[in-house]
Amino acid sequence: MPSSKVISVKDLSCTRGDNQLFDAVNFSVSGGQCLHVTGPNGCGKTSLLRLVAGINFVEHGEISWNSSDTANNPNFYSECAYIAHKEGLKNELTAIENLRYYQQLDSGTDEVALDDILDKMGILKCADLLAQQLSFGQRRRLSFARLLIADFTLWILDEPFTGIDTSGRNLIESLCVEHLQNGGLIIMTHHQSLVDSPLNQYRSELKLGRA
Amino acid sequence: MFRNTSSLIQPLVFFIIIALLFPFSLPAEGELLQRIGGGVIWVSAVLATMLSLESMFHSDYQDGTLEQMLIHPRSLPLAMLGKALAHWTATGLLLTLFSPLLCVTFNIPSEQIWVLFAGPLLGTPSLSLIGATGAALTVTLRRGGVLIAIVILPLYIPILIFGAGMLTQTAQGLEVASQLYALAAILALSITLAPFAIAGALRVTIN
Amino acid sequence: MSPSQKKRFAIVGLIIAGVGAATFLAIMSMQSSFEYFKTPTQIETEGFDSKQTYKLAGIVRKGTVRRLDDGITQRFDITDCENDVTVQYTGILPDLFREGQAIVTIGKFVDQPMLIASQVLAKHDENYVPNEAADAIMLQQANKCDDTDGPIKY
Amino acid sequence: MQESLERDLIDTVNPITASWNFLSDTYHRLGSPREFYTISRYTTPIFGILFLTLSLIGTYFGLFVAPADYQQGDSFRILFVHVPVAWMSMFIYIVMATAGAIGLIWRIKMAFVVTICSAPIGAAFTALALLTGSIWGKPIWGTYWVWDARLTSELILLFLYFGIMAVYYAFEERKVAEKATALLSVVGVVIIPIIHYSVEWWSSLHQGATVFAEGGPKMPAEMLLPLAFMAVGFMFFYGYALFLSMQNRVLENEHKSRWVREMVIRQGKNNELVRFFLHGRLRLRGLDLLGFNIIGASRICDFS
Repeated sequence: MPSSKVISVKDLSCTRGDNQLFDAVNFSVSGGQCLHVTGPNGCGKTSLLRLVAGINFVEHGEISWNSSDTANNPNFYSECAYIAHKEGLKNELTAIENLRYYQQLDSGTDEVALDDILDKMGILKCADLLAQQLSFGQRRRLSFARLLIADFTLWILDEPFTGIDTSGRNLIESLCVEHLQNGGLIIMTHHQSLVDSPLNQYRSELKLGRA
Repeated sequence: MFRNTSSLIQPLVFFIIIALLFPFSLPAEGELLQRIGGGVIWVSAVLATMLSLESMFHSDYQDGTLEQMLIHPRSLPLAMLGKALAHWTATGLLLTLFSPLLCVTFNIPSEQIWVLFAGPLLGTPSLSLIGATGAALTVTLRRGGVLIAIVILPLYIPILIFGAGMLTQTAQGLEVASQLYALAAILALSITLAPFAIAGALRVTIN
Repeated sequence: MSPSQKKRFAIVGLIIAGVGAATFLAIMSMQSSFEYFKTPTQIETEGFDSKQTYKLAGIVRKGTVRRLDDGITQRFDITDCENDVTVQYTGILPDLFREGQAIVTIGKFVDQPMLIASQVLAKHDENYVPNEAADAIMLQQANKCDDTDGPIKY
Repeated sequence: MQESLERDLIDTVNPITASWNFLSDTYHRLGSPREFYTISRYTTPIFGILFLTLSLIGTYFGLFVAPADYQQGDSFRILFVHVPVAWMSMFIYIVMATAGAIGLIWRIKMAFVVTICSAPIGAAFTALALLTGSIWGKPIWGTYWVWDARLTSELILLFLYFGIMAVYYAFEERKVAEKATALLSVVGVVIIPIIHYSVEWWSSLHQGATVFAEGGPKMPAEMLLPLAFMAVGFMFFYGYALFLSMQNRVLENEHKSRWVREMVIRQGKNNELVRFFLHGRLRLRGLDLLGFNIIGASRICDFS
């Protein structure tokens, strides 16, 4: 994975109704870096992530991926993965079917890889359970499994450690470290300090909201 | 979608029940039923389609798969075309297959049954495509059902007019080619433009 | 050509093709014109079903309008210049009703070749002419069918 | 020296360049809510006066000068209201959809405001066209209403206007509401050619085109003239009503922005602005069928 990838945000602002959530946000993240977005509730952390991921519409400011605009840019979309509270899992499909669905969208079918990924995430034993039968933590693990089905360079993670046990958290942290060491990029929100986390050495912090 | 069989059967059952309410509630004159039969079947088809529209994007929106579709490099309009056609298979196609059966209850002569087959076959895909635009516009709203109806029904009226008009025409022994062409024109237009409208609506409302 | 340009071309091409197809079908639809009305000739050749409601269009034939004894029922012939059908109507006729006027009647044939109309509608054309200049036109219109060659179409 | 002066003179006098510059300048200034507000405060009363003058002249000529029609007699005179109103119902829709498309493509805020403020006015014109049409239809055709192509498609247009207004009010987030409304108005534009050509495509009780007919208007000049006056007059009425409604909307949308606050502070002493708000609202109530500005009222009262 080449480490030359860089995402940069210039003068980005976001308003909800009549409230300006944030104004003139500037940052740049390149390969091997993790941007930790912090701030009080309602300061626009999730909105920022959704803007960067391309779900929400950019009203003011610029977001560029390797110096070309991210809007309607298939190169960006194929390298960016977004994981949030809404897991993107279909309740009436089994765990492995959910994962296979995303794999087919991106590349092709590779059953062995699917099993490997589920194993890595520690949920191979529930591969054939319906997603609605999984526990909350298992669903989180399943949604993170999606990060591994294709070579996504930029991971956008909204509160990745919510509702997940310690071993799960350690697992995700080690996945993130591995990703960063391979030259990947991460933009994440987390309401707690990450000073003790193995992610700390890759981390830079962006504080949103008025102090 | 097809894992959930109730979503498949509900519109069909609704369609048949609505259509059968008319013979129950009207005087049992064969002639009257025969005259209104075509209109009743079309109105029921439109209502049944609309009933199923609200749930079209709802679960995708709730569980987050819709967001994932928005940021997927694959063409969103194409995906939406697929989505609308899947919706049509589950509603419109089934209704089309069943509508000739309803002819019996409305005493519609059997030589006119093909009209009740060809009309819905050309008309119901447009219902799904146009309806999907309305469903996409209202997907984030908590009570979008009524709004879908207000938004979509004006656009459904031409289809209804041509579809039901075909039956009146055949009953009077007139040509129906004109209506068939009109339905086909609407279908061609909605199949080309609706996917873009649906994709645009989703991008606008999911925010 | 870059892939994204290619894609854009494909999309524009598809849209043009789709809209073109729709236009073609719409034109086909117009050409096989909608028949909302029947003409007296159709009644003459196809006969009538006394249970059916008919929408019949034609021109009021000159000199056929007569009032029956009850004072409000009127009888007149409508024609498409080839065949005539007698119409009987009870009620107030629209202002525009006169000899030579194009009208639409809705009603049933009750066991005789006379349409018992429940509604008489006058069709106004797109021409507006001041009163004083209209005499010649009125005359011409009232004599319609006396000097027209073929059947008129709606 | 002489030459360059001449050239300058030519440059400034060249009407095409000058008018183009004026247009593009106006366009860009109107694209900003503040500039629009300032400019439209001057133009709106002019529109209102032009509307009154033209429609009064049109009414006078239509009722007293134009000759009676040879077929319809005096009842044809409702044409001078019905026809311009029907034109406006479609014209406003086209403006609305065009503005919606401009807003979606070039992300111009004011374009959305045009779309949203046009909807109730267009709906009112459509309803009026249907009403005057059926009043006219009774004596002439012999019926208030027939389900023929022209009448049905005009009715669909009315429902479409209602749908567009309903969509706007359904969303809480204004930006989403604006875009959704614009999108629906663009989608609905397919109805316009259907309405216009309905009388040619399908045999219909409604007459064909008189003014925009092939081979020129099928109407004498003394009837055409009042019609033209009325049509242009209604156009100005649309401009008048649209700008009034847009001013209110701009103030509501921008009530947190600096220029509105400064304006309030500047004019707040004698409470003139607050009174203007209330007057503007009262005047608009008649037009805004669904109570466009109720939320705005409470917000604006916070200032005083």
